[in-house]
Amino acid sequence: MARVHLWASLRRFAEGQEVVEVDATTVGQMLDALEKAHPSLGPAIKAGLSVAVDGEVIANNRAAPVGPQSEVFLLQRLKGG
Amino acid sequence: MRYHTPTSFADAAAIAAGATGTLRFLAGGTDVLVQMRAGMVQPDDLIDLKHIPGVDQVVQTPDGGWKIGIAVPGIVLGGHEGLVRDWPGVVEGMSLVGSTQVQGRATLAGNLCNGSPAADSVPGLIAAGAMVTVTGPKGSRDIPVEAVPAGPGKTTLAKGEVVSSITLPPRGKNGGDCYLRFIPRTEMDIAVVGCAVSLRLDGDKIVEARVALGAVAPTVILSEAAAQAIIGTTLDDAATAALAKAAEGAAKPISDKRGTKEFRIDVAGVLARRAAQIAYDRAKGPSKGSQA
Amino acid sequence: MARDDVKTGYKLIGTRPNRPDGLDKVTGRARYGADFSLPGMLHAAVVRSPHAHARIVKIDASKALALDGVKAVVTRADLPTGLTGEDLNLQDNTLAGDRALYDGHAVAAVAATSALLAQDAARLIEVTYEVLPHVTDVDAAMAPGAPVIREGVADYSVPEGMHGNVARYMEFGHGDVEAGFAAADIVREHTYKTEATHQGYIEPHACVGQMGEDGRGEMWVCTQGHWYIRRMSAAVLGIDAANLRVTPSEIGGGFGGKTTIFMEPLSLALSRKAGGRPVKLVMSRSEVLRATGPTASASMDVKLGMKKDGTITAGQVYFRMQGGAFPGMSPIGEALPCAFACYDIAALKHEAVEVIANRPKAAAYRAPGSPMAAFAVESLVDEMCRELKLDPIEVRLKNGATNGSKSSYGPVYNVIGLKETLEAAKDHPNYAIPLGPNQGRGVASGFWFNHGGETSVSLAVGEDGTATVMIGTPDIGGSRASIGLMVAETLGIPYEDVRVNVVETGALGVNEPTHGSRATFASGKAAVEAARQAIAEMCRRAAADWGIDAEAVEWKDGAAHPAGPNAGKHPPMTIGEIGSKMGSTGGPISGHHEVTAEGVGASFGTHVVDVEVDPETGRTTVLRYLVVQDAGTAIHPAYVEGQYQGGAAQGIGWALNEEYVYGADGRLQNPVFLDYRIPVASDLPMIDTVIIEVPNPGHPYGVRGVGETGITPPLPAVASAIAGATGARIRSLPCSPPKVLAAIKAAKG
Amino acid sequence: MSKIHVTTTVNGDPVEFLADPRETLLDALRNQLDLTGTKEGCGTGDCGACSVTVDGTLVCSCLMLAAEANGKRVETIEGMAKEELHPLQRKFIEHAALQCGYCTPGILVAAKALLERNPDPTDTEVRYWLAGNLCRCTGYDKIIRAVQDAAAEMRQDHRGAA
Repeated sequence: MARVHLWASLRRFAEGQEVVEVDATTVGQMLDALEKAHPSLGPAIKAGLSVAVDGEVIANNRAAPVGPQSEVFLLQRLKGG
Repeated sequence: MRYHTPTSFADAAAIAAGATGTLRFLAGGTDVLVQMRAGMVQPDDLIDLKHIPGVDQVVQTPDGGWKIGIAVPGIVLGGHEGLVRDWPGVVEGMSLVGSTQVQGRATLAGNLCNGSPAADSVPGLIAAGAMVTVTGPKGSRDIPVEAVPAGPGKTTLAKGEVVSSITLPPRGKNGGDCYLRFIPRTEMDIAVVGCAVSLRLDGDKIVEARVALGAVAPTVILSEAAAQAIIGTTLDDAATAALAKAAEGAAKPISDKRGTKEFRIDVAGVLARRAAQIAYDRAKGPSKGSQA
Repeated sequence: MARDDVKTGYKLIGTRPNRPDGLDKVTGRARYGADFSLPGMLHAAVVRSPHAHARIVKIDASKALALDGVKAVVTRADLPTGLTGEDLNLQDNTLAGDRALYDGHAVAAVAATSALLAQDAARLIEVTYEVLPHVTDVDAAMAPGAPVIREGVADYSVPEGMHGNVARYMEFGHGDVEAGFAAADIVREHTYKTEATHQGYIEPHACVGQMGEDGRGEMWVCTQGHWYIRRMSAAVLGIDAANLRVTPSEIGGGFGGKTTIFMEPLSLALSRKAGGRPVKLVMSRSEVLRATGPTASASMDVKLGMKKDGTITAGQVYFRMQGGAFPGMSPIGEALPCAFACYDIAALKHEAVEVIANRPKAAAYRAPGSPMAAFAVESLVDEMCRELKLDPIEVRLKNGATNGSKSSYGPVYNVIGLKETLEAAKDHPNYAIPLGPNQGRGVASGFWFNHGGETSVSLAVGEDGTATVMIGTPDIGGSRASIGLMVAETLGIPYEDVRVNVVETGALGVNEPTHGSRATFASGKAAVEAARQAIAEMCRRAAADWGIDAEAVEWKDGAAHPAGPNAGKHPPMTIGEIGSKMGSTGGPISGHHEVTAEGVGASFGTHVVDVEVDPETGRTTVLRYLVVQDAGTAIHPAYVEGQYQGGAAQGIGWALNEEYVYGADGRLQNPVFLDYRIPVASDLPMIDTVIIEVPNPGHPYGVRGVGETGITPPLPAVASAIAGATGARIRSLPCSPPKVLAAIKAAKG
Repeated sequence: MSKIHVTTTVNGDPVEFLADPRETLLDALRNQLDLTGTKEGCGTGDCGACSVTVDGTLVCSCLMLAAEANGKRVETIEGMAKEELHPLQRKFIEHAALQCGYCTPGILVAAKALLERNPDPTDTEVRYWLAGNLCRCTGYDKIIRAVQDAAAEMRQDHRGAA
């Protein structure tokens, strides 16, 4: 199970959990599983998220792989000027 | 809008006197065109004065002063040897108006008649004791420069009247002047405070002085108190301190986007002190003073 | 042309050839937004609200329409209804609905046979307003009793009980912050403020739009991203994106401000109403400053714990930012992760709110959020360094992030160059120059994530062995030259044989704008992949000609070579030979690559500035300035230096004199370059640069984006230098002379 | 509102057109004469993008009416290169003294006017002369270097020719 770390202000949408464990092999599956487990996270996920999987930033790629032992951090979708 | 190109001031005055709507005179145009562009002014009549013979000339008067045409741009004043020698403070005031490009067009008369309390060329003219010739439907009259501005954007000129020349008095011996302004950048800003000092020495002692402050009141201030603070002195530390205090006392500024009231008062004193020193050094001559 | 240094073995990368668009740009031939015209074209003008907040009671255009030559007027009633989310925000900003939300908000637009006539007509459109209470300051907007500007603006993230103007909320961190503060020798806490600034690109927004009754349209526009213009304009007008073809002009600067729409759909709406005649719409400078997207203003609390040896034990920030009257526009989501990105600190807490205020809809501005965050955090680090008499570079080296550090916002840094920039700054001669009276030195580091994004690039081999590259990221600062160098390097052909064109929306898949420092990274990466595809095809063509396996052909120096034991002896076949006969060997040869580019390398920089402050007027003169930044690999070093210098100049402007000044009436007081004071040539010294090259493993040539980090350190570095010169710390930008003089006087007591 | 017949010389070519009395020289150059190399950045004389020379004097064409150009000699960026590029143009490309390039025509016209008056300016003189030409991209560093390099080359050529 990949361990998905929620930033502090997201935790209230996941019953206060800091880390949610999900079964997923891709970023897309991971996000879908998160939303299924905690529907209140839906708006945040729909607003656009980037993730860091084992330290590497995945800005916007649902197909990026997630391993069974992966540490995943959710990030705000980033862009720039 | 009607665009007029009279070839005499009498014609210009006649057109102006007969105008019924919004009227503007055009010399360098660096204020009028900005106002038109911003939609602040939509003239019905625009009178271009540059077709009048002589308006682009600087000529020496019989008594050794200088008569400056109303369409002489800053870049010509800045390159005029006689003016730069006699009235460097007047020239540097004009040279600070806008960019090199603006210098190619902007004029003393326009800067004066725009009526801005922050106009960079006006304190120097007032400190110099310059006179303005005003032509109207009834003829011409001469008035001191300080009699023209009446407050932000306003002048004392009557309907149909137009400034037809500006005359600087003869510089005479042992005189010096200077204009300094404070702006946040090095160029391109409107003065937050401006100060011009013109003085004359007898030996090391100041015997005449005029101190003009810009951007610290609705019109440029000619401060008698500031002048008296240095007349009779050799501009020692006590005199410059008294001058600064007098200038601070004379300043009656407001707070706005360009500076606070407190800041303007402080800087009026600083600039008066610095400008007086440069004017003093100039009056002493290049061999003795440090030219700034 | 020789490479600046030879360590990489590249032939072209690292050289400084002339940019392909240089000739057009020095002769006046380059066509920018307002330079395009079409037969029968009309000119448009926009009516804007003079009020910060007002109900629009009535719009009467009858007098305008009665003028000869006035062809169309559009108001919100002409736009479709039913939009939601950001599409609705874009529409609301394009033309106000029932309320004008800021000074300058567009209310109506008119098209006429000349620009002067359109302006006359705009003045004749009578709008009746009912003025409503307004608020423009970020702290005032959160104060009890502040008028709630838009009911229900808060999104999912905002907890119960916050002020009605709070639109978004964010919190994250790690470690035990309280324990960290308890372990510190000193704990300091201050509030810092930055005012809104504008990107200040010299080219005002401009476009020509044409749309017929069938809803098909075309647009020529200056933009950082024409696919964004297409999607947003189509949404606002309720048409399909495919019916709109958008061609980018040359662009006269953007810095983030041209990544979105402000008035572009109006040209299409007016055109459709005027029987399909093309409509040109060009903003004035005042319109740009009042009604395009400046950056956010910010109020920021920072708390840091430090040991006497300089170890930072814990950090905490609470940022409040307003991004105008529309939600989602302040960069809190970027500012927070940037706040401590340069550091490896055991315990951190980040918290931020976005607040709505009666100001224009903010847009991105170069490293959005990072300069403000750096001003707050780097200023406090500097204050504590001075208090503990520690060298600011040593303290940053001690606490700085390095390869493998877990970043303050979650991911682990792979290969980064922060410490290299700090070491180079420490060793630079500027850092050892003795300071005179009233002079001070400031140091700060800065960070930007960098960005990959949606990218589509094509490449075609010419019959003469040249290559044409089609990219979708408008070239603002020389990216065509950089991409041309990378493609030429990959193909092994002269730089002059590669032509890079920025093409319209019909020619490629969707491209994100030139933003996030991504053009040279992402379009460059895709262009290299496209070139490799073309190389593979050229190797196949050569192999077929030679009658050997394609695997037995290798590409080097612009030609196919037989390679390996069974390839046989064949003279190399050049790209020119392959190109000249490609029609008879299988047809055109091209390459194409599209990707949402990943693998960006984070960007770090360190700046050192020396200033002198006039103690009697508070005016600051920048004496010397040093930018040290990691470029990964500098493809075209001159344009890398240009990005460093330009970023520094903008940051210096932000630090010293640039600010949005609002009056009590909520109107912008300084919507002209006379009073919105960007640095002029005589304000600045030469800007020294050191390019650090720690190659990014995520790019074939090691590129890191270089555009954005450079604006970040100047804000705190300049303020810290002023503190060094005067003993007075300015915690509220800009460090304008009145503020500095007041602080000097206060410090003297 | 009757129009004004304007006869003038632009880059050596005789031109005539009908100007609205309110029309600026900038707008006439761009819209009537299709000389779009001269740019508008502010319309208020604060940015210099519209720099041209009129009878040899450097001005902002946004601060001059088209009607005022009657009988004058106007030079724009389009007239700067003769058979080959002016040294300033060439040096701007070589030194990467432009990024977006929008301010470039105005800066080139202004710099040319400077070097005609002062062939050997100091850096400070170049900076103050160009203070009315805003550039937001470069931080001015490479612009100053390009102007100085062009000036040096022009002095060299001048000596060579003398």
